[in-house]
Amino acid sequence: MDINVRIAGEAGQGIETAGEVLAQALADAGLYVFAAKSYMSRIRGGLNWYDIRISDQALFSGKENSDILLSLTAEGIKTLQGKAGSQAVVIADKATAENSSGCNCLDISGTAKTAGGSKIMANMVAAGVVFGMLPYDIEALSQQIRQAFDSKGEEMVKKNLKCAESGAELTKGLSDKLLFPQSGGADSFLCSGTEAVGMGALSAGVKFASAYPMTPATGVITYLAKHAREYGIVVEQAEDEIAAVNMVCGATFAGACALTATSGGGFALMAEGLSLSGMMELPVFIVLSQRPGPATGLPTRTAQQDLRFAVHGGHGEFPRAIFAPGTPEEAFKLTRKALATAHTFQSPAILMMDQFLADYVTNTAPLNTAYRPIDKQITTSPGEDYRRYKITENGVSPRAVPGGDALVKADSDEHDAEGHITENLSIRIEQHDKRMRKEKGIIEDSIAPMRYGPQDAQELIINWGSSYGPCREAVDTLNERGHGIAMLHFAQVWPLKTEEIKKAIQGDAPSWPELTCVEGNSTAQFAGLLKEQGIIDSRKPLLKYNGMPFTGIEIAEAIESD
Amino acid sequence: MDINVRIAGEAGQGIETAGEVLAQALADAGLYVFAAKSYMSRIRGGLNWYDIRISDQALFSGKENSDILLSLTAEGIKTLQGKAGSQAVVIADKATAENSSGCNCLDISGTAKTAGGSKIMANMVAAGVVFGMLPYDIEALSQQIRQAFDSKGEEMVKKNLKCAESGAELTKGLSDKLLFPQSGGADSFLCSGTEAVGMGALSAGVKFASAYPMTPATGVITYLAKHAREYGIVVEQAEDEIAAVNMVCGATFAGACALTATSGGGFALMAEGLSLSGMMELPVFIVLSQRPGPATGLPTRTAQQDLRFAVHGGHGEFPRAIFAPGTPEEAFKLTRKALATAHTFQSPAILMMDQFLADYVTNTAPLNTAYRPIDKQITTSPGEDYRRYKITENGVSPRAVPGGDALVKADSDEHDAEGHITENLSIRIEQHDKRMRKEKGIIEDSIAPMRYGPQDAQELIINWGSSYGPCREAVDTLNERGHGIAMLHFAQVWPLKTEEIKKAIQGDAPSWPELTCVEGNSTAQFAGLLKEQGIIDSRKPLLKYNGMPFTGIEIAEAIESD
Amino acid sequence: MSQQETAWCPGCGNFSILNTFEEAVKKAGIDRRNLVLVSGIGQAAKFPHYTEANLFNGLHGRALPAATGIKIANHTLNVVITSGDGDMYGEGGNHLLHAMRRNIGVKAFVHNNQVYGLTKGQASPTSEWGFHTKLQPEGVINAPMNPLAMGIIHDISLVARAYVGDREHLREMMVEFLSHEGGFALLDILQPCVSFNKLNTYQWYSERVQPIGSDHDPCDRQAALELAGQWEDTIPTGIIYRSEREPFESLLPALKEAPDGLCEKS
Amino acid sequence: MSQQETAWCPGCGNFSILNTFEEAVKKAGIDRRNLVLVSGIGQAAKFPHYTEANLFNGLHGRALPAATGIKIANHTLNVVITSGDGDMYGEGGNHLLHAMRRNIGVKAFVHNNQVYGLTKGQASPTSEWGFHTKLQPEGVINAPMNPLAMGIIHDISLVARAYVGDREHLREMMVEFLSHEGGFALLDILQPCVSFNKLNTYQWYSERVQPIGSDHDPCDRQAALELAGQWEDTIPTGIIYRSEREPFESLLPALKEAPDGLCEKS
Ligand SMILES: Cc1ncc(C[n+]2csc(CCOP(=O)(O)OP(=O)(O)O)c2C)c(N)n1
Ligand SMILES: Cc1ncc(C[n+]2csc(CCOP(=O)(O)OP(=O)(O)O)c2C)c(N)n1
Ligand code: SF4
Ligand code: SF4
Ligand SMILES: [Mg+2]
Ligand SMILES: [Mg+2]
Repeated sequence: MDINVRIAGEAGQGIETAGEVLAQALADAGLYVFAAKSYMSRIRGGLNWYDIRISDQALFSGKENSDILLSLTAEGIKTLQGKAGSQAVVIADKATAENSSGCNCLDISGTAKTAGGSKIMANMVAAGVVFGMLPYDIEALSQQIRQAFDSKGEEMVKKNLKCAESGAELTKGLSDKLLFPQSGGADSFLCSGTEAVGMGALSAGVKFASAYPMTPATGVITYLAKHAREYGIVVEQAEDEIAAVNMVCGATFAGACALTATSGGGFALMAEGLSLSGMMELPVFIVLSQRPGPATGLPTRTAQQDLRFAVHGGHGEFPRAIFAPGTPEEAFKLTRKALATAHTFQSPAILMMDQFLADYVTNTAPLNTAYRPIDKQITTSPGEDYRRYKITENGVSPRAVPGGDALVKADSDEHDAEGHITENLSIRIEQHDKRMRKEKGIIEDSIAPMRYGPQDAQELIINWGSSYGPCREAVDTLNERGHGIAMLHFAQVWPLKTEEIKKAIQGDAPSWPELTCVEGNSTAQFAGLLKEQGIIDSRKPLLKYNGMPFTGIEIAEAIESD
Repeated sequence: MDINVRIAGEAGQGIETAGEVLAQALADAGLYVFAAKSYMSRIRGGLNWYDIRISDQALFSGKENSDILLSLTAEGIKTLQGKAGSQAVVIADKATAENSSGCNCLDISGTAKTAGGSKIMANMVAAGVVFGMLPYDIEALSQQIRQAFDSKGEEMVKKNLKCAESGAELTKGLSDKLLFPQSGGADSFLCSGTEAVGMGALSAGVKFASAYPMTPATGVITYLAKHAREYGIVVEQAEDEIAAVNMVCGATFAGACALTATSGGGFALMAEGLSLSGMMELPVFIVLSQRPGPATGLPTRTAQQDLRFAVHGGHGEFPRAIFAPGTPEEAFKLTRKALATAHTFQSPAILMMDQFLADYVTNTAPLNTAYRPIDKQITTSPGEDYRRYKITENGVSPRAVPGGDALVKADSDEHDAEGHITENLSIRIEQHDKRMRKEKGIIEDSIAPMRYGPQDAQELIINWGSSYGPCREAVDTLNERGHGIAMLHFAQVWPLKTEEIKKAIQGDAPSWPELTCVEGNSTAQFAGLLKEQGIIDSRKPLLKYNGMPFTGIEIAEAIESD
Repeated sequence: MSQQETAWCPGCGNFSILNTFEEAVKKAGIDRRNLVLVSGIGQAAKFPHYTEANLFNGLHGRALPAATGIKIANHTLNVVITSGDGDMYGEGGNHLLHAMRRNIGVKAFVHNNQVYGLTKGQASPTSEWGFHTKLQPEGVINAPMNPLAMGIIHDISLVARAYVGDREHLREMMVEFLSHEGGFALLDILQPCVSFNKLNTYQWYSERVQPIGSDHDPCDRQAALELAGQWEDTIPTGIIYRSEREPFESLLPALKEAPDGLCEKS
Repeated sequence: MSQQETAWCPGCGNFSILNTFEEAVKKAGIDRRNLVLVSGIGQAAKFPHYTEANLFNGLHGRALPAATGIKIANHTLNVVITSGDGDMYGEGGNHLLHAMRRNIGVKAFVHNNQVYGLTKGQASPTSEWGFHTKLQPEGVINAPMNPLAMGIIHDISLVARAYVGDREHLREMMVEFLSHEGGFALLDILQPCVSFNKLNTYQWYSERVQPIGSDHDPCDRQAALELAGQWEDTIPTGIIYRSEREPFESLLPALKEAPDGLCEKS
């Protein structure tokens, strides 16, 4: 039992604020919420919308169609009415859409003027309209509004409350035909992937972050800046992404736990620095938040198009670990895990997310944000004849940092065990092999794919990263409809434990299951990787690359109609 | 019948000049020559050497061991004497290596002082010593020396000639035990990969080149600069590689045929620009000359480590063509082909070479350097309603350039057919699909791998790029020893004609042949690509990544001892 | 004007730049088929889409190298950059520096709103000391850069500043720049961002902006440097510096021999 | 001194820099365990290998961001860059510009040989007009950049020039820089390259280099700019500019609360 509410309008009309207030109010009322924004690359105008899917059970995906659509602009009705279900309640602002058929025209901006004194508050009227249609105690909304406008003064709080209340009063009888989920039971904490990564990084002991703003990665660095005082960290906006990654190289060399965050274009500029971190064996951590490319592409949309670039990017050969969380909760855990991996193996780690995971919020069990720094594994007793790149069996050498007793030397050229530049070709081989040996450890330490669904399923969805939720919903839907289908979620996409993964794919199925690889790109990148690794042989890719996230429904339908 | 001559010394001692003069003199005498330099990343000191392998048959590879070793420094004897065959003649300069055992000490620098007035001319004495040991008419050497020093004046020519003559006189009886190939028949034109690419580019109509110096790619751009007047082209040293590739994007947009050249680190910095050329559909041509990484690595050595980076580099998805010539002659042809491909499909093309192919010289049939510009396929009649990114069946849209009747619009964002920024997601799909459709054409137009050796061989070497020569020598050697082995040389490594390649691998062999993939990297990158494409299933990789090129002998031995 | 709907906020200074540009193009009698507008990424960088000209809307920060490539490939084109301060002075800083060394014949209109607009309000290289943003919650601690002074010390052809609030003056500058035939010409345009820069507002600029007096000699480098250093109480607008240095293109032998550019259509 | 064999050419100006550096480190009483030498790639950039200190020999052009990261991570370290003109002014130009804006507490010794040495003699950003190379066979047509003037207009802590031919003066400068505790300090060191720069030779420099007179007030920005502009007949060496601007690190709240830096070893 779920219902999807969509509020639409121009950038600058406060759609996002209204949506956030509503989503949190609903979560406070104990409902399961899955709220995602869809926005354009502009500051004012255009068409943005905010979806809030509400349920009495945990949600993992958005929905393409809405059950309630409210738009503050004519454009919103025009574009989105087609995606409102036949039973849906469609609400337009009288001021903009007088004669739209199938629409309920409410005087939203008029009410904003009357109740709040300005039509800028139409967003809170809209929030009230929506909440008024729902069968939950409106006090939850009032409380959220109070919090949201607290910093703007009592006067503003009152006006916005008045707007919401007046909005709620406009809705009599409008939603009588709709069925609503019952409230109660859900975690009231709503969390986005962005916040989760930020919290993970702060709790893990990140002390320095340098980045250049780039959608959809900017949020991570903004989150860190917001909490910089509290956690005693430095956040610096770099002049470009090259500076950002090289600053992080410098900072990790000096011994700080550090990160940078960017999207595809910025990651491209970091490729040389990534290679440097491989050569110098620095625990560099890069958050790569994807959006559709090539080039500038669609800056505010979502994609999973940079996997192969992350795996093969940077010149030369060196080990790296790549994680791809499926939910905010997992994003929190994997941020910590990625940092730990980077430090354990003195190798770069990349966390791949995308606009979808970065921005959507859903009920999440409280995260342990307490300061629990990962073990940086810095040696405090380097000893007399310390050598930074000592040859070891597992490839990991004792790591000291400058300022202590030993001199620490790191070189981007091929180097000897001490860290000095060398052109000795046997030393080259020794050091190269040493570096590459670390990959074995990374593999052993890697996260096995997570199965959801029956162990003996003969149909299997393979997913990586943010499409976890939609796939999971599809599995549930399909199994309810009589399929025997499971999914395997890859939260770590590189390097891969080949044999274990083969076993995990087979599960208890009598024969090799039929595979569908769900990916947000047009070339089935992960499937290609699995094929190259000898893990799978054939598969049906299910691909999407128009910039929108998958939904559970569309995956289920695609598999069913296959 | 071949013999390998090695001259060694410090950087700054003129080893390269001596080697070049000798190699050309030998080619002029009608001998087949394969000459390669091995040098360190420094300007003076260290140990460099120059190998000249001489034969009465075409040569395709160097040799690890030398039959004649001459070193101007003690270090050269120390390091290289172990790689001189047991029958080899080893010659040291008396001044540096009085008591080395197994060495013939000649007074090379002393002779330089006497004959030339300065020990700086020891290199020409050395050239004379070497040539004096060979059974060819010394006039060939004299002529080369005259040419080489012509610009420095008659006085210098005379001194250097005197040095060479005096050198030749020191050699009485030294080489009596050696057998030498007969002269006659070989093309006297010696060509390196670097020169070949330069000639290919100039003949094909490249009018603008922008690059940032980086070994081993600098030579290409220097070559173009040298001939800039003659061909009326502009060569600009950019402030960095990002500028270089973006200048080339701008220049191709404006309608010039243009290129840039770099090595792995610079290519990393170009990854974003590469993605731009994919998005804007610009015929950008990048020469990627590899050296060992990661990071700065071994700047003056060779490698084939950036294949996967070239295939998957740049964010987002777009077609590209990647070529990998095996000889200077092929480098010439493929430079033209790559430029033609880039223009036909309005997509980036990459030519991958490496220090080995960039630097070695060998007898080459004269290249047709006449100005024969490729067809840039620019429309001169765009028409009234011109749209730069018109949807077409094969994905290729009519290309106009600014300054004509139509306005030309190019955008790094997703764009509509006219070239204007769009956030319309259906247009996104249309344009993305249009771009990706071009890959089909690139595949159809691609170069099939070239087979060398028997059609029905049950053993097959797979190679790409510069290792062609060494593999070819290995095939000959092994077949002489009774093997039935062939090789498949991939001069185009992306995209791949899957089915045709499978057929080519099988050839007329009764069953799927046993494959050895020879690659200058540590992770069998091309083999992985073939596996991912479903072309091969298993293979024995034969890998080398110490910075030195393969030799035919070592490949033959590795396969034989397998 | 173009059919494209603008993506700017109501009240944004970019509109004045656009409208003034249209006037200036007419006044200067520019043939649009010969005009190439180059930009990077940002709000300002969307500019080329909103007028009629050839356009190259490239990567963030890379307008200058693209423009340089275009100008070298076909030096008969009138190549004009319209982009933001973050684009030209931040991500593109190295290109700015070296374009100045080249004195390449490209005109750059920098929409300087002292903030990153498109990415929602981070500090830009010209943001004031202490400017607060979500990413700089403690306020900016980096000194604002001085692109005009950089242009002067590297002796580029033309260095000027304008303000969108004084459209007549802005038009005058644009006409001069669009008609300019020498080397690199940098016009820094003060452009209020009503959404993210609540410090450098129309009012703030209006109180400070002052056209340079007629007694200033733009060929006097010291005087120009002094003017370029002024910001606190008065912000001078107008031609600050002018040099006779030859443009890059005119020093290239290949272009002398190819008066129509390097782009023969084959 | 280190065990590492140098890879420089006999007669190269880099040797004087190295020897003088050793003297200066001693004279300034620097604890080498606390000293971090950062460089990019080039002949000059090999410097850190030839002395005894912590070293970070990073990517070409990226010494400054690496040094910035190191200094922020542990501001108790003495972070000194020793790198080339191509590295710092060419590939690394954007970082130079923004390090100046930050006034980060890092000292940069730029071995300015006005050429790319390691890649065998192409023009560098400081190469003279008309300088001929294999890549610039018609001679350089880009104006040499003026890093010192850039430092002055962006008000960095210390701007100076030295010459390897005047070792006493060079040592004096180095001692001052090594002991300097303020913000960004740029020492441009004129360093003949005997292999690839046949124009700016020892003799050429010696004829022009002249220590700045004691009447110069380094706090006078205009005077400093004038000095920084001198090159033709006399090339001034010494402290050209000095500012009291606070270094970047001292403005970061997190560092105030972590006097030992951000690198707790766990
Ligand atoms: C490589 C890269 N990094 C970051 C971005 C994200 N980005 C787009 S515009 C912009 C800043 C724009 O600021 P400015 O140039 O001042 O333009 P404005 O929006 O203020 O007009 C940034 C950081 C990008 N597109 N590409
Ligand atoms: C990304 C990248 N581009 C190019 C190079 C090649 N490269 C190495 S050093 C150098 C120039 C060095 O010049 P400079 O900094 O002046 O040092 P010098 O050798 O003159 O001391 C170049 C271009 C590189 N290593 N990395
Ligand atoms: S964000 Fe600022 S600069 Fe961008 S359009 Fe809006 S007001 Fe203008
Ligand atoms: S090339 Fe020049 S700078 Fe480099 S070591 Fe030799 S003389 Fe010195
Ligand atoms: Mg801006
Ligand atoms: Mg230099």
